[in-house]
Amino acid sequence: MFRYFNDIFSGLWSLFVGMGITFQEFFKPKITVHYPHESIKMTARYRGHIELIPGEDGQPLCVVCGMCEKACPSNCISIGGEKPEGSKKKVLTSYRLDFTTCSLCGSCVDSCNFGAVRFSREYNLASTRKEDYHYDLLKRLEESKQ
Amino acid sequence: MSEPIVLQPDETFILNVGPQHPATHGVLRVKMTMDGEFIYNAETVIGYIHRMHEKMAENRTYAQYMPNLSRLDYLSAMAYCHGYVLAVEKAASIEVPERAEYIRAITVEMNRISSHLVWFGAFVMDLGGFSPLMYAFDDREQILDLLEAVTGSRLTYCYFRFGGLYNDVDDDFIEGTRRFIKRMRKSLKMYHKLVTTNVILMKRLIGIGPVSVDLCQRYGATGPVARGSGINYDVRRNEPYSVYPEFDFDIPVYNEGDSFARYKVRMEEMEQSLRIIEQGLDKLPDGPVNPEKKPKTIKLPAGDYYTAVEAGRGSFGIRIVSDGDKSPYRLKLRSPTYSNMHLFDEACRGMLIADALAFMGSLDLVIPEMDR
Amino acid sequence: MIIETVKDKLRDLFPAAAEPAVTEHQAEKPETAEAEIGVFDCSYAKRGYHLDVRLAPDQLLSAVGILFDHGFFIESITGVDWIKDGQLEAVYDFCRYDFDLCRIVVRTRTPRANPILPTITGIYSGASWHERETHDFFGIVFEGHPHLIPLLLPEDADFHPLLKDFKA
Amino acid sequence: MSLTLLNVLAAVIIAIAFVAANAAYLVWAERKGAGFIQRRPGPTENGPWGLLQPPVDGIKLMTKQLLIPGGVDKIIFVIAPVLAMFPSIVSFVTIPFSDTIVAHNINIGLLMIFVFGSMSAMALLMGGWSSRNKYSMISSVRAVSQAVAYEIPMLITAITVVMIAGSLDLMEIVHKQSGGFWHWNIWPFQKGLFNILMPASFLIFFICSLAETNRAPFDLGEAESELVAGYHTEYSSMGFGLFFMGEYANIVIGACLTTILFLGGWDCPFGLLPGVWWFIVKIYILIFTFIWIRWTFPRTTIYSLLNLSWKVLIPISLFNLLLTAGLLKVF
Repeated sequence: MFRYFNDIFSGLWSLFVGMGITFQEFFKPKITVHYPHESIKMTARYRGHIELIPGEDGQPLCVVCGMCEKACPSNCISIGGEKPEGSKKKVLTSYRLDFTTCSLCGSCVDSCNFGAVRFSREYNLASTRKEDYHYDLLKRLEESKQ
Repeated sequence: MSEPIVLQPDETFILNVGPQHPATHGVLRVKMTMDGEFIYNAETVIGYIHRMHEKMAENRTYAQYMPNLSRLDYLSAMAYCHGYVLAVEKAASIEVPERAEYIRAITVEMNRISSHLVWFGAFVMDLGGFSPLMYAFDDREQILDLLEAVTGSRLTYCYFRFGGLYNDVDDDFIEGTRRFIKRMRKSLKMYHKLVTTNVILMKRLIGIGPVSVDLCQRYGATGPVARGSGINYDVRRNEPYSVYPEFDFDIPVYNEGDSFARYKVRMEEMEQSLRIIEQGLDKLPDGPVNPEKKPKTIKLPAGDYYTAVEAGRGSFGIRIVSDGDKSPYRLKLRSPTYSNMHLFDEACRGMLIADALAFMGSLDLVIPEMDR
Repeated sequence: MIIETVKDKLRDLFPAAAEPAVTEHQAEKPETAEAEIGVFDCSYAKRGYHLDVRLAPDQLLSAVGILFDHGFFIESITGVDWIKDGQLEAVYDFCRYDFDLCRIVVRTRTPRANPILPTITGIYSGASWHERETHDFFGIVFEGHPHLIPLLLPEDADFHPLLKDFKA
Repeated sequence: MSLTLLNVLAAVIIAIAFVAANAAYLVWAERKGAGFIQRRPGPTENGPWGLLQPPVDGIKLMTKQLLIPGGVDKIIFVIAPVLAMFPSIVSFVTIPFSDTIVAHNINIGLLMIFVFGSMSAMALLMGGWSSRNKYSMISSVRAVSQAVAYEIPMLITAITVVMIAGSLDLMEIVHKQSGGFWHWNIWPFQKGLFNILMPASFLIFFICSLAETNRAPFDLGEAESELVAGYHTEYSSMGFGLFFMGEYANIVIGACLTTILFLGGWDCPFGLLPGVWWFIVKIYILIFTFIWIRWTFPRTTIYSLLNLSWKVLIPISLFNLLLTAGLLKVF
């Protein structure tokens, strides 16, 4: 009999304790970010899709060695380069990233010995078409210069 | 529900729980043969998001396979990466700087807390309480923010490298983590007051879904499921790896074997993880996080290697069979939920559907990890 | 030490002639067609397990029975396709819950053309899914398995993707 | 005669408007309340503080296609949502909001509300049964056993109050409690009799009205993590909308009844200025408690719910009934 009432009262008490906690939470300030109206700044190490780093002359630092292409687990990078007449170094002619298959692992950035690629801070990416994610990073670099 | 229930096999109907059902957290399907609200028999159907990670391994180099590990268990990705890098390092005899090992342990434990927090929220939501999920996610956000600042990613970290780390932690991280430990201790107290001692929750969990030691042994259950059944088994203790022997922490074990025991094990594990992180931050040595000389391409000597680590849900094992090439000959991932879920079929017989779903929640399922 | 007890028990399975040397075996040549049979000690630090048990399919059940009696739990079952040898290997991992750490790997080989192994679901119920998975991936038929239908692959799958000659 | 009919008709229309407005804005209040408890703002986008959310939701629901799945029992399937809404509207006719604001006071008003209140379980049964869905069927069976289990303690506690007031007339019950909060039925000292169980009675009545309205932690019929959506799994468009509004209308009824029976209706706690505003304040405090409870607790199971009813609520309420009867006889 004692246990019966004890169960009822302790049970009821635990319910009141719980209600007390949610009541306190009710008056605490809100913690959510109201997204389209405000947004959080990305951290310095945020891994967006990759982009080319411009050198001092504005040209990409890439020497078309193809290490990133090889390192990529999902084969989403394809680069092209050619050796202009009279030049010793190869020049990058195209750097295509298929972002639909990229898993943002960073192998390409790791593997680059020339510091030519980095992560961008892009995170507001949305589209209904697959083709929108086939990036031409060289074009992107030129656009960013303007 | 102590007395056994006699079920009438000729008056049953089949209830398809899943693949899309609010309680299955992903695409798990359980074909339940029901007698009224009682489960007569259950057959779990998995494989809806099977991606054949093991075949992928055979076509990639060891380094290229790294991102796959984060995609097994998206909630505690760090521990799976840890298992993989440990396996490869062991086989290829790569030395790891001490600082890197400490940072690995710290981040893995933080990830374990975040994984348990998701489980906590989702589990209470399975039981019908919605607010604890939001509080848990609030705390989890703090962890994710800290980890994002270090690794650059919130979920699929891909932070470890063979022999070291992707990059070093900074003072902000250490300070932020200390702040977080204080905050988390307070929140855990709040969870205990709000949820653990709640009479409705106790009524729903105590005595529900008993898992015996024998059942664990036959199905190979590990992690909190085994520890809730009185089995003192934690890979961090039984087979110490990394720098875990340096830490002073307890393995919570409960003998009841019911859902509430599993619940308490996980709640206490969070506290123990906080202790590990705290000690790790205190002991964190200076030095590099990557070895000075790293082999360019990793090739393992022929043979087969087995490594187990304690992931958020139990013992995660990885078996690499190498033939000396730069990609594995065969790579087997032993995921803990796979074994833990398997015992559901046998254990849930005779349960009410509401209890069975609470039981399923207490097993802490992550479907991508199970399906691999 | 449990490891000694189990080792002795397992050695009893093998006829005296096949009793191997106690020395560590050379795992660097596992591709040999004549895979040795016996119980081998392994370096835990290097391999991650203590005992490597290689046996013929008909010895499997009794070996697994011994392990069950000694309180081992099943970690996983998997296969390896040794295409050069024309054999499929099934690998069973066992471990113990207590601090008397002992990891045991049981391997057995079956011809690739007609891979049949006995099921161990009678001893370890949890082997059911592992065997179904191995059947999915390698096509090894576990005789006596109560419900050998595809688990991870689609229900109408008739291919075995982890075979080395599988082409998608 | 015709005047009375007109009166009732007007009352019904006003009741419908009141119920609909309440139901719509209670959804908003619930979402806001849930948001605040969970430390987020709740609906904010439509209008100031998201106040335009309910009408927008209503338009959305009404423009959706009304799906009737193949194989359902069509007539019952269509009637069920209407039946879920109808009793609460009718119940409003007899609820006195103040001395003067009452559509049609019936001298057995309490009985009438209970009669119509028990019909809502019928609606759930019909909706669940006709849906041809296993989840819905389990849910409807649950809903009925729950309703049966909880109507008994609710009625017994109501009878206790009726004995104290000596009338089934809701007006009369409120009048008996007038003159300050210490006269309310929730307190143990009523008219010289010291009935210590009256606060417990209030609690029992409140719990029962939670269970009667299928609110968390007793929302077993809906139980979204077990039974998907329970009895309204197969309903779309306004069919679902009516079930949804019916739930909130029932909450309002439950709060009104609790206020009238235990909290002195439209009486001011300090004996000043009695009026409809006090009634409104009281019911909204109760409704807030409903919402607050929902977002705090996990759900019970069917057997612990029935255990609670048969092993705790019914014995205590029965004991209270006997005690009250004895005390009334003695004093």
